[in-house]
Amino acid sequence: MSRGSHPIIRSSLLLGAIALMGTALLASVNDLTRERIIEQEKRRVLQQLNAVIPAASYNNDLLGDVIEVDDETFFQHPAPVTVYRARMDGKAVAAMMIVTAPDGYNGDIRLLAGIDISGKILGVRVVSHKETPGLGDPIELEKSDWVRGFANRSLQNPDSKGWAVKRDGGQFDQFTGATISPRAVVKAVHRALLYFAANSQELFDTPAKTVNADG
Amino acid sequence: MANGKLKQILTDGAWRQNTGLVVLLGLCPLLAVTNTVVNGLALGLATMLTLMVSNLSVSLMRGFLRPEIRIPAFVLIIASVVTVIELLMHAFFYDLYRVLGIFIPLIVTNCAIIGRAEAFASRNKPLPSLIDGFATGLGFCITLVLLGTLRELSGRGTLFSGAEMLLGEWGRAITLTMIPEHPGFLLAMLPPGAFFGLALLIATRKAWESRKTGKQQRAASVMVADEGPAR
Amino acid sequence: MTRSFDTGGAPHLPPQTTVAAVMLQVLLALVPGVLAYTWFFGPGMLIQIILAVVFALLFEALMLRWRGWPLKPFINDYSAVVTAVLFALCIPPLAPWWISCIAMLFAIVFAKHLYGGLGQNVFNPAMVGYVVVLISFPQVMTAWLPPLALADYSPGLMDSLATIFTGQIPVAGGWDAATQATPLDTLKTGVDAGRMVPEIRSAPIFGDYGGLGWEWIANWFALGGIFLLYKRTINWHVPVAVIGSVVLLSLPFWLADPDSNPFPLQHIFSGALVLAAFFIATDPVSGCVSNRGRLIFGAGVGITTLIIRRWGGYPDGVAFAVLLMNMAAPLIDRYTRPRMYGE
Amino acid sequence: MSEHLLILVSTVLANNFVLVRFLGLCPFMGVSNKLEGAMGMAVATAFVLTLSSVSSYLLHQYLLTPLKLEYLSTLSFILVIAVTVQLTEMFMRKSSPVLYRVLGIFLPLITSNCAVLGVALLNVQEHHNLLQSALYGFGAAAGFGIVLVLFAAMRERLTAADVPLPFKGAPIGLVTAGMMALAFMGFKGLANL
Amino acid sequence: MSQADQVEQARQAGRRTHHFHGGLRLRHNKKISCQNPVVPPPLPELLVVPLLQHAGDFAEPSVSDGEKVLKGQVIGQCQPCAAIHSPVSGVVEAIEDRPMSHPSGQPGPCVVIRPDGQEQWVQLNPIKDWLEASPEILIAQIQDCGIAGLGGAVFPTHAKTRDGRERQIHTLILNGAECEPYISCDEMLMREQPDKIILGARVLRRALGAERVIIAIEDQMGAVQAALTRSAKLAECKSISVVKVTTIYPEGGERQLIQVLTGLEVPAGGRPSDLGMVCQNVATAAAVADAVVEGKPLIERYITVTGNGVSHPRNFLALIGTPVSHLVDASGGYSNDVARLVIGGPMMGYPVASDDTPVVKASNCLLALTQRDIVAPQPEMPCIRCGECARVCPATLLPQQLHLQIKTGLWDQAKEYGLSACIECGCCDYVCPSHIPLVEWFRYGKGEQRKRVLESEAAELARKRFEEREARLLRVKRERAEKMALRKQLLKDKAAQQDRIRDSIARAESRLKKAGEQPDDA
Amino acid sequence: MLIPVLVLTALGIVFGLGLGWAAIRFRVQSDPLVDRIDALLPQTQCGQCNYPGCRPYAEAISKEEADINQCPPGGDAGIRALADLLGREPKPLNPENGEEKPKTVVVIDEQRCIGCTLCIQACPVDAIVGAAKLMHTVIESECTGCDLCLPPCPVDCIDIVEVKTDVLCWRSPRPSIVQNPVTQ
Ligand SMILES: Cc1cc2nc3c(=O)[nH]c(=O)nc-3n(C[C@H](O)[C@H](O)[C@H](O)COP(=O)(O)O)c2cc1C
Ligand SMILES: Cc1cc2nc3c(=O)[nH]c(=O)nc-3n(C[C@H](O)[C@H](O)[C@H](O)COP(=O)(O)O)c2cc1C
Ligand SMILES: Cc1cc2nc3c(=O)[nH]c(=O)nc-3n(C[C@H](O)[C@H](O)[C@H](O)COP(=O)(O)O)c2cc1C
Ligand SMILES: Cc1cc2nc3c(=O)[nH]c(=O)nc-3n(C[C@H](O)[C@H](O)[C@H](O)CO)c2cc1C
Ligand code: SF4
Ligand code: SF4
Ligand code: SF4
Ligand code: SF4
Ligand code: FES
Repeated sequence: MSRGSHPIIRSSLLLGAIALMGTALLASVNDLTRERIIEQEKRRVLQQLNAVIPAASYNNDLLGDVIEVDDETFFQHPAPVTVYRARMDGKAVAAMMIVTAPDGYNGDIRLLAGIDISGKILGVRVVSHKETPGLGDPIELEKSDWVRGFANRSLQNPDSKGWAVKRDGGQFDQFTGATISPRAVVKAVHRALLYFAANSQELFDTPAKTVNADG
Repeated sequence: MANGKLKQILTDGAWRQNTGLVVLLGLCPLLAVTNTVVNGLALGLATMLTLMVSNLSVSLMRGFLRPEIRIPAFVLIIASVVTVIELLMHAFFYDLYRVLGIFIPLIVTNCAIIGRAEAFASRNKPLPSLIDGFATGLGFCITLVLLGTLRELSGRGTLFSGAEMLLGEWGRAITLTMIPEHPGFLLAMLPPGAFFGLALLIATRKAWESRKTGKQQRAASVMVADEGPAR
Repeated sequence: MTRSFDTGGAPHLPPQTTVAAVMLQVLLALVPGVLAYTWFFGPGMLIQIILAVVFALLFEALMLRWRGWPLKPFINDYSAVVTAVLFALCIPPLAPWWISCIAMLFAIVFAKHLYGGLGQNVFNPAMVGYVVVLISFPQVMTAWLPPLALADYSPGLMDSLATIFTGQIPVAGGWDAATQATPLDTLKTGVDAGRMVPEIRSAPIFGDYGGLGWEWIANWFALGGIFLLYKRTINWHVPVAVIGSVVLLSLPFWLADPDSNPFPLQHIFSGALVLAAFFIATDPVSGCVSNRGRLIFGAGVGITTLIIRRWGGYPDGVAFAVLLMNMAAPLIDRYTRPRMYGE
Repeated sequence: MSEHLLILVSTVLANNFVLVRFLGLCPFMGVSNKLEGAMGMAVATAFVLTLSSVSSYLLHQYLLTPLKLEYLSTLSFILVIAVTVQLTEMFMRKSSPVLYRVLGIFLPLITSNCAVLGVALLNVQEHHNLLQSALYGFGAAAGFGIVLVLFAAMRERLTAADVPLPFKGAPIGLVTAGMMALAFMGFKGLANL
Repeated sequence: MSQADQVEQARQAGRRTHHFHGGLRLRHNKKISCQNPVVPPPLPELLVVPLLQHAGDFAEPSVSDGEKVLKGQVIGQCQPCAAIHSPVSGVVEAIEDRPMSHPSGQPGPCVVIRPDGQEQWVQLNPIKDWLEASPEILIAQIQDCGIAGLGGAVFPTHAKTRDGRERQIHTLILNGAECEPYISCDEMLMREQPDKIILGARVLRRALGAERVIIAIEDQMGAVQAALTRSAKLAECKSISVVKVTTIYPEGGERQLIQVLTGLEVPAGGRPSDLGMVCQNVATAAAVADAVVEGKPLIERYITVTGNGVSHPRNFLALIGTPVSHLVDASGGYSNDVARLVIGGPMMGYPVASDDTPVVKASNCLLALTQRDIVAPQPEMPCIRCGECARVCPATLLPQQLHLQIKTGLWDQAKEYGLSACIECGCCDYVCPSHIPLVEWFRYGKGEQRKRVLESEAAELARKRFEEREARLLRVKRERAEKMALRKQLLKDKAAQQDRIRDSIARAESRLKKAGEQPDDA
Repeated sequence: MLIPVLVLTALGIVFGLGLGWAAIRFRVQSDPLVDRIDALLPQTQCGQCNYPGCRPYAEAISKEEADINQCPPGGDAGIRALADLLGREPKPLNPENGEEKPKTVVVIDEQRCIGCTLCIQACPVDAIVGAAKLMHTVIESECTGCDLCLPPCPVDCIDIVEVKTDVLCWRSPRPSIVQNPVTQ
């Protein structure tokens, strides 16, 4: 062994050894936590869904019963709409649609709309948005209860003229100083209802496809 | 270990050489996660833990490490520790994990940690190193909490909101609404507010320190002022 | 006979002007615009000016006291007044009183005195104050009443006072009923929603070029600006660069697609562009020192404003544009030293 | 095309790494006292960041993912970064001593720049492909470099300012950074082109 | 522009006038001192002639206490610079430190002479046939007569002339622009002695080898142009032209004047001779005429005594060394509210604390100002970067930046921003709304920069010597160590040898012993 | 379990080899920082900083063994320049090292000098000339005013004098505070 390479080899071995110990530690911790992490990820999505549909009202694997529909012209947005389907003993109960409103003040607003099989809204939640804090963000449940106002609405309640913010002659409140964001949400929910009404059969009949559970 | 030295290590790490306020390292997490006290506290604790473990292991290994691989070795050790913490948080503090996001793995690059490994742990015995890690981590944690308090209080008038993420459901109860009907001062929650807040903290600390060491500091200020406008 | 004489420095001539005189000139030049503003939007603006001035002077005095500086020469230099007035001209006339307070806190304390006070600030204090309240209280800061000519409700002095101090507007339906989107906002949301510019512009809130009323206010501000140019208080470089760059940049867009891009004059006569071109981007303290630098600075303000208006999240980007260019000013200064004699 | 432009606009302006995402603050505060130094740091970072963004992407895509070792990403990324920095340093020393004299002292500092690891991690999080990773890295570095250089020029001007004593040094630097962040708020929404 | 083009353009000097950047239009205030003809004041009781009057070193006094001197006798010698002469005949009372009209206000060595009233001249050596004399002789005469630039910088005229000759200049500019308010001594000189100026111009032209002479005067100087042109015609001198330049301060500064006349700028760090030009004051030319044609040294000069602080402003032909108080008395004394006394003009002059300073070669004006003229000192405010200063700076500098750089000690930047190109004209100072004493800062900055150069040279020297010494000590130590080692080695060798010797002795002994024993055993 | 361990261990070894090789291949040579620090020191070579001359002090600073406030001849300006170079906060001169004084030189009283050569040995810049038993003289332009020659002189014949300041080396003073009411 020449004089120059001796310490090199030694230090690389040492570095290797440290890496070895580190990885061993990591690998074991990973083994220990893997299950729980997957569990947690699922739980989060479920939690979101369950905020709209009570866990007791279905008994299928909600996260496994998913399809994606693509109808850019109808939804006015290229993003595919994810639909979770709730069934009780195999019977269709409700659909959770993740739709995107393209016309927020600062871009897209992603919504979760739960619609039961009769076409009644179970609940709506904003999944993500970029609206101006303090102005457009009361669409979040954390900021105001406004979004709860959708529960139990349907295509008949109100009629299609009523599916607009008050400033446009509809039945939904806008916020002080902000009409755009609520308008976008109302329109998107309305669209989801329309789509559901027109396609509910296919929505439930298409075989499930696994998609990334990450909302 | 002498009591005096212990105290010295503690005050140095937690106050005199405070990473966030004096050495100005680890600024990214300090500014990024302190929109609430709880977020700050959580990341502070994670950092403290990392510091202690990494200091301890570096100190234990200090005999073997040749200079050219010292830094890579430290980095490896720290990265392992951090990943373990990340995995654990992912599994057990899921909400916090989501809120802190990328700043958990980024503890690795918190310069303060390598700094302590290099400056202290690689030259000292395990116990003092452990204590030093604790003290430095504590100092960092204190800064995070202070800044978090400042921002949360001025931004939304609450304290400890989101405590349930750290403590479980009962944590909801300790969320304090300090200023009811707070209209919400968004600036404090946004990036500029973070910078302003830290600036105020550091300036306050400086003013306090200079009051404490009045005379010496005044001499310095005369010197600095001499540089300023004619006066 | 020996006498002794005073040995003050050269030049041994009476001084030409003072800081206070410069600032007063700026204030004077603002008068026509302010009057026009009051004409179109009611007396709320005057109240805002007074409020802002009071808070600005208050914070100025506090900071001077804290720093152990003499009050008199600095209070009397009117620079805080200029800051306050320019800020007040940017906010909705019926904004609540504490808006001025918070904005002036950030303008005078943070943006001015933490940097060493008069003449040393890097950022334009008025714009800092404005941006702080804009991003913190967007709801309040977007509550503009339409110009009096279009309004169902035109507040008088007492009404304005009451609204500013209580936050309650004496209109059935509250704020929602009284306020209306500004022309630029209407334009932006309209274009975003895919409507045609000519169609949007047919709304009553638009005038010949800019917004109804707004365009006239801009004219009067321009008049004041020309007075400042004549008095050589400001150089032509900044205003010309701001307005020129806006025209040059928006013209091709308009030519290419007049349906989704406004006419250049529309850009100039809406929002705070004229005010900024003559009074805000010309702030000597936070601007550039050389003429070449001023041209770059002004063009930067114009271009950035257009970018923010066209693609950004705010209907008017002037304030941000000014701050962004303030940021760049020291660097520009470094690279635009004029050629010196004999070089 | 426009998607790539979007990445650049987003990383440089709307979501500037330093002022909006809070990454890379230590060198931002530390290497901004002199304009020359800041420029050196900006260039060196741009180089390393782009390179390490790509190489960590490759590592993740072709080694970690196939072997299902994603949990090792932090560990391996930081190693990759350290080695990229070292190799850059060696390469530069060999090929351009002049450049090395200017930029050399900044290279070691880059390893502990959050932005570098941050970019690697965000590439994974946002499922970027190779080109996107490269652009993302470059954009992040450009955003970092631009604000660093502007900041340094401002701090040079501040040395002459009569800043109140408690605010001299770091605090006024932070206030300035805050003001810059304030100004950058104006770019909000720009990335929704 | 190519070098040749530049030279060509420079040769066109005066055809038309150009502009320079910035500058100020100031109130002229010259009329008040031009009403009366110039007279010499009464002979003062004592004359105080400072030994430092030129750019350069102190002169060595060549007389001693109590010595009798003649008018025009050399009393101070200074080799590379110009000589100093006695302005009167009389007795040297003392050679001592006195106030000496220096911006510092510090006293310095002066020759104090009590005139005897005889006005007895020393033997003069005029060069009667100066038209034939060689330029070298003319230059030597100029030096012997102690001529120095009377336009303010008091740079020795012979040096400038010699240099101009060597650098082959084509144009001599006589600077009669006298741009500062209040000052009128050059104007009076041009009015009263145009012939002498033309004569001086011819002498200088000859000494310099210049092709032509341009006399630049302000366009407000009434009859001066006619007078000068007439004299030039009388002298049948076609190469002299008189050019009027617009009155705008500081068009009298040589660089600005050259820009006005040629449209060219003297290169930064260079001199007018780079463009083939030399600039002299008109009074300098007159003094040269006196010196060469009459042999008279420079012992008197025109000086304006003016301002609202004196009763009868006017010009004097004053002897060098006359106390200014004497001139004030001669012009009717102070007015009641006089507040400030300035040597020089209101823009570039320096104030003096008392009026016992003497007239020196550089003194062109004594300005007595009242409180009304100067207004109470204004509070200095921080710079608001308004850029007024840059707008008026004739050197196109950025005074506000320079000010900041000097204040914070950014010397390298100040250098880059052209601190040394500042001509200290005071324009920036005058217009600054914040009343920052900019020129004072620049003077301080220039001094500091000079000091830094000197210090760094000294430090460099010390470092070199220190390192040399260290090296030497090291060498000495090494040599000593080597010597020691050698000696040790030698000693060791010796010891080893001895050991060996001892060994062999012992061995021999033992062998002997053995041998001895053996026989015993045997 | 095995794969990750193998992978990362391999990575570690490879990197270790690379870095070790790099460290040896590219060892950092002389430190240019020392030169830059040395350039800022006044070169008085007086040793008041507790180092035998300016360069050793510069070396100590660059190794962070000495603080930047130990050189009295450099004074506040020197400390500021160092702080600037090293990116630290300036601090007042450490009084233990002495205080800033106006520049001086020394002269040897030639009457009293006995020619012992002790001062020559003490002078760090060889500014004293003279041979044994003969009178010595200080070359004023080379004397740095370090005063190191004073203690060894057995007959105290060396005097400190301030460097001559006359009108010729007069410099405009820093514009004064007095005019500025801001500061009163
Ligand atoms: C900076 C800024 C941000 C805004 N953000 C939103 C927003 O996020 N959501 C929204 O609905 N309106 C927002 N607005 C307001 C709209 O532009 C518009 O004024 C308003 O929606 C019209 O509502 P109104 O008719 O009730 O006044 C914003 C306005 C400004 C100036
Ligand atoms: C050979 C020669 C050398 C000169 N050297 C200097 C000099 O070193 N410093 C100086 O101020 N002027 C020097 N001058 C004179 C300048 O060119 C200029 O005439 C003088 O400074 C007076 O100009 P002012 O009154 O406009 O300042 C020199 C002139 C000549 C001919
Ligand atoms: C700002 C300024 C103004 C000057 N004004 C005059 C002037 O009015 N008349 C003048 O003869 N020289 C003036 N000078 C001096 C000239 O630059 C130049 O030194 C002089 O004309 C050279 O002639 P001299 O060597 O004979 O003095 C001024 C210099 C400066 C810097
Ligand atoms: C032409 C001119 C424009 C000015 N514009 C502003 C301005 O936009 N904002 C402001 O706060 N102050 C402005 N000022 C006032 C003053 O420069 C400002 O308060 C300083 O920035 C405070 O140091 C202006 C002053 C002048 C002379
Ligand atoms: S004139 Fe005075 S205040 Fe204006 S920029 Fe120049 S120095 Fe500053
Ligand atoms: S004094 Fe100097 S800086 Fe000021 S105007 Fe004159 S040349 Fe320019
Ligand atoms: S104290 Fe003396 S020896 Fe030390 S650095 Fe300063 S001048 Fe040099
Ligand atoms: S002569 Fe004396 S004081 Fe001068 S440098 Fe030498 S030792 Fe120092
Ligand atoms: S913590 Fe982000 S760079 Fe240091």
